[in-house]
Amino acid sequence: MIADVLNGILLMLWRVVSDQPAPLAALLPALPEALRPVVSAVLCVSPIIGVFATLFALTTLMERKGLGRIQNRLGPNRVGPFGILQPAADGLKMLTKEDIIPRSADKLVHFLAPVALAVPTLLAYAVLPYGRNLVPLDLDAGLLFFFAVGASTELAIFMAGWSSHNKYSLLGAMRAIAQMISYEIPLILSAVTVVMIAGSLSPAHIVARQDGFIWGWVPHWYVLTPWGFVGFLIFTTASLAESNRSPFDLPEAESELIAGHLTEYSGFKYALFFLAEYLGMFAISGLGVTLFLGGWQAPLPGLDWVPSYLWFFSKLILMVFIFIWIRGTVPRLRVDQLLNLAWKFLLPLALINLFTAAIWHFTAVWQFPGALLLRWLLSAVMIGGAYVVLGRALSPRKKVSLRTYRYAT
Amino acid sequence: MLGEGIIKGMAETARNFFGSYHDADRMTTVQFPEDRIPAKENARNFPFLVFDGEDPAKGLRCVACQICEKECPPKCIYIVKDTVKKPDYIGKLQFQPRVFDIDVSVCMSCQICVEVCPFEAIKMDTDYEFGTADRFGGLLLNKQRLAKPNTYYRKIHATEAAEVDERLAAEKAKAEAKAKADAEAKARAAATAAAAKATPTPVVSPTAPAIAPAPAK
Amino acid sequence: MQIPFAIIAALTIVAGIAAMSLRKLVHCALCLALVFAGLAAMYLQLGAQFVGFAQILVYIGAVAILVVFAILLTNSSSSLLPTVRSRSWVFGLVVAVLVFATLVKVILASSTVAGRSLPENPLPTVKDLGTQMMTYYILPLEVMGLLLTAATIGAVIIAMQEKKPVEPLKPGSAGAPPTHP
Amino acid sequence: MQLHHYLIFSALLFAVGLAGALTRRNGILVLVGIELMLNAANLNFIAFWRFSADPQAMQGILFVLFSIAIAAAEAAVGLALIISIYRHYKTTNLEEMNSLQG
Amino acid sequence: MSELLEAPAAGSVTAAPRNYEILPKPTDDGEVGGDLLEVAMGPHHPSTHGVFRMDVVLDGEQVVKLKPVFGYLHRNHEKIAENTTYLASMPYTDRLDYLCSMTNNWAYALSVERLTGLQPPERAEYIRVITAELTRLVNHTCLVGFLLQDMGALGTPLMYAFREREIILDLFESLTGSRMMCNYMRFGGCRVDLPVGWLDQARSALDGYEEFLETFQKFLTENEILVARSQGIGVLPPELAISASITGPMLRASGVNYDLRKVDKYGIYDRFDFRVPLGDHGDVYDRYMIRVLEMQESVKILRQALRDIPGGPIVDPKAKIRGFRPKAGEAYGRIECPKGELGFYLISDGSPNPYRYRVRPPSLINLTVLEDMCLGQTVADAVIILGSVDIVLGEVDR
Repeated sequence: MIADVLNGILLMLWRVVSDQPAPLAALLPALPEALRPVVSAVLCVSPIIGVFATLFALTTLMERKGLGRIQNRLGPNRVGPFGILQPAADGLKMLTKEDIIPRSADKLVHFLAPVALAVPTLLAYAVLPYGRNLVPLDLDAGLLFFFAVGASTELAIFMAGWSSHNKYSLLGAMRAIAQMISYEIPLILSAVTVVMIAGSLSPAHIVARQDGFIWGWVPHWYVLTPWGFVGFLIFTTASLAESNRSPFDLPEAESELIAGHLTEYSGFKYALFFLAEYLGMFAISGLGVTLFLGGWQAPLPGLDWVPSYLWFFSKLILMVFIFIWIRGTVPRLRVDQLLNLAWKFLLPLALINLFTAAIWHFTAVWQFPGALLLRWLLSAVMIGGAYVVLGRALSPRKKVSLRTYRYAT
Repeated sequence: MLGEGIIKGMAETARNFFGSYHDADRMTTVQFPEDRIPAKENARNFPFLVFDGEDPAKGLRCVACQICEKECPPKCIYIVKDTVKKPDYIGKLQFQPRVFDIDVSVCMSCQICVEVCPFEAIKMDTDYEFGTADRFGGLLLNKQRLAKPNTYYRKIHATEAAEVDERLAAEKAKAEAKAKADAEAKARAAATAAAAKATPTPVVSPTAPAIAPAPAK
Repeated sequence: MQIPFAIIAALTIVAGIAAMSLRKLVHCALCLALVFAGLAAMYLQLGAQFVGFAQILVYIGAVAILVVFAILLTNSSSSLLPTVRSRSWVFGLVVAVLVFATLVKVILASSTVAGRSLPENPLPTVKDLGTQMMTYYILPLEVMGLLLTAATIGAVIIAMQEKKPVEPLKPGSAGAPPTHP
Repeated sequence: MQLHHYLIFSALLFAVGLAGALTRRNGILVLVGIELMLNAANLNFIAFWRFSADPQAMQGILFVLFSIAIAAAEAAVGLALIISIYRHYKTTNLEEMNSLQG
Repeated sequence: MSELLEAPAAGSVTAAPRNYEILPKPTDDGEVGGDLLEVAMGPHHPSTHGVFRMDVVLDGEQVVKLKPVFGYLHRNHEKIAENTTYLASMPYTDRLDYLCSMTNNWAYALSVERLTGLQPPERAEYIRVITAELTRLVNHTCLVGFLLQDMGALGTPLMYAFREREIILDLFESLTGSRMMCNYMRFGGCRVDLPVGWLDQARSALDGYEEFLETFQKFLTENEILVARSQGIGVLPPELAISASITGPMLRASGVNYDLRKVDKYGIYDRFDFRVPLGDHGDVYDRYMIRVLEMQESVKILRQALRDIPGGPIVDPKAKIRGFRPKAGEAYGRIECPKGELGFYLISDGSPNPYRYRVRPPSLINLTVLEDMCLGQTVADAVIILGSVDIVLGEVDR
């Protein structure tokens, strides 16, 4: 019995590592009937939490190091070799800090807000396909699930902002909600483009549709089509805003609102917010990878022997790195500009992109030589033209332009 | 205005990011406790008192004239004059400070005391590690802690110290020549006096400090 | 299946009663979100995946937020309501109890309802749902789109207020102190 | 698990919503009560669909989807009305909004 | 001087009269009179550049009222100076605008020189110009970095700016012994002569600086977000700027051609060939760009000065360190410091202490139009408008 279980665990681990199907099926038959659902649930959930908590720790370090390098600094390098243990030190610091609750705060809501943020964020991981055979929950409406739990984080941010009973917190929370609602629309619309082409709401299916290579070496990823590229840009922009990252970090705009809805949080609760924010960023990057970058598919033929989840995580880290890079470069937008960008630029662009994708879809029947090139050019012109026109409209030449200066004689 | 500016900016940050790995000039960070920037020759931090020779009690150049105490902008110097005179480096009899305290928590490192000192007795140190757990006693430097040898001064401010030494040596030579001349004159006078069998003249007292000490507060 | 249902149902009802009886409006709104979440869970339990997720997306992600915004914009977020109940609250309560009693009586008396349990038939996929919506129910879908557009525009127009340009208070106006010499 | 459990639960929720809508004075809470009643009705649709002989017929689900959309529109317009009334009367108390002209 | 003013004559427009009454007592939420929200930004706030407070009343995100509150850093500078010797005030001037101690020194030295008639020798004048222009580079670089920080560019421009500033501070350290609190100028000259090789170091620093300015401009000036954030924000009309006696880059950004280096020609500024950049809009972007362009002009001045600097003594032989007692009289010395017109007004009664000592701080006077620029803008704009005014609280509060 015990030997069976051990054998099952080893087989399961081997199947996970070597990217073989049905790892859980290796273990479960060895267990008593009553334990099976519990064990399978635990085995689905705990690796996600473990892996992404580690990734969170690594990312905080990578972010600080990367920003340091961008600014020609060294970044943290005191705790452990190359500062590797810095996240542990930060975590210990957070946990040992005093938990301060303002006297006039609404204590219950103040306590619940970080939990209400962290739980849906973790739920979102349930539907992402991490590898060829690593899909925790292959839901038929997986994408809808992802956006549904994503939408419920807004209320948590409102809870944090309102319950702190602080003006900065409230302003930050209002900004956060306005921003997240506005950017959810382009986010969903850009995802809908992919759903339309792939014909499914299931992330695993969407990844499977991006299989194969054109001309034997160009991967069949959606980002490499004109509509997919623009969709990816819209998605990235909107996901920057959804995860409150620079240049859309208005809810926490340090120079205006101290820390927005986080102003009155300290210690473990702050750490939980911080964790949830990064987990949200990973989740949405993971979705971006799934939708546009081919998920766990290898970028070149002949690289299939590399375990598929490695491709997924390297793409994820690449996206996170781009987020950090952007954070190190650009200033922050203003609230009205932020909303203008969402409603007057991203939303129409996403709609036009949807239309372009439809044309791409319907011209797939073309069979004459050069059809692919023609389709490509057609969509590129459509969406590129829309980009230029909408971009011009967003920044009218009279109001905002580069200037030349005169000198007194 | 369609995003080119942002892309240019991102190219610039990427250049800095990769540059920081191969171009050592970009990384200006000096990792402090292990590496230190050598102090500049003119660097100044807090004042110290210079003494000649080995013994701070003997060779202290300060004559407790209290000009620095008066000129110090934040009034961080506190001097009490000794009641007895001691010979200074030339051998002249001078007052010495019985108490010379500098409160470095008040001092603003302005170097005015150094400039106004007529005796080259107070100079600026380059030491900046004054961290202490005792914020009152630990930051109130007394005469013993302030006194540092001239060799140390030569080490931290070589050029300036050389000039000062030259000037002092010249002064000393002048003083010695004068003393010699005085002694000769005295001897001559004594000789003439002896010759004239006159009454003995009183001993020549050392010259008074250039500036009168400040009146008591 | 009994126990999850009981838990969800109890939570939802408690949250619903709280949403209707708490004194702080924001608490009411948060409890309302809890009710929506409980209903979504119930839809999922019943196998209506798509509707469950749509419920979360629309109700928690939009309606609850709207309610919260309305509470903040009408400036009643932190103050306790002075009087909770309307003058005719006894009447309202009696009506509600009567309605509930009637409904329960009808449900228990109905022969089509009584004792019916879950059929074993397969559930439709999202694709089936989409196909149905785009073919047989295309007209209601289009009408719905029109309605939503109209409602959005209407809501914006109703809630919009014209902005006055900002001017500093003029000296001499009420409460203005003498200007600095 | 039987159909009438769901129906009684939804009836209870409906009654709670109704009681709230009838007894609270605040306009926003009245709207909240109406939302609760709508949700209770939606649950009935889903329950009837699930317990029907042929779940492949999707009238129940589709009706609920449309009803959710309508509820969203209703909430938007209703809350917009309350906000604009608030701007006028400086109150959300329904009993104080007792004149047709302000 | 009036022919230098390109804008309409002063006096026609005055700053909006302030209404500084205490607002009606806010409710629990801090809400004032319905929809307004009163927020005290500062004195402990990340973007108020020290211990400055802006009491803003917000309608949503829009500023409808702004009351600057300062004095948290008041150190009695003027009164202390009246109770201490002329020389002992010199290190205190370092601490007025602690980013630009050299120009503060110069302004104070200039007014004492006017009082006593001391004349700095040629070499000292050149050193003064060199150090003052280096200070201008330091100040403007820092300002641009801080402004971008206020706009939310997570430290990157600030770090680049500080790296360049470091090079100049090193120059200052090897010249004066201290990086920021230089205490370098003396009445009738400078304290010490340039160390050996300093001029070469300065030249090479300047080469690096030109490169830095170019990359910095590439990095930032065309950035859409910066342009959109700063254009049309915080407009200061030239009439108001003149009647509120705004000076410095802020005035020139409003299009008024007034630079004391050209107007007064103090020191030896008439020997250098440089231009005065002028803005046309008077918004935050103009203030930012004027400073960038001024840095380029400063580099030009520095090149000429480093080329032409003669040898010779650095202090007027008539100047004395001990027992300095100017004869009775009064004097006002002013220079174009990086922030505007910095002046020192002195009355001497013949004693070792000034009888009256008064600073005309450009930071404080430029701050007076803050409310006029911020009204109707959003909170985020108020922060960058404050950043573009370029204040240092040491100088505002003194």
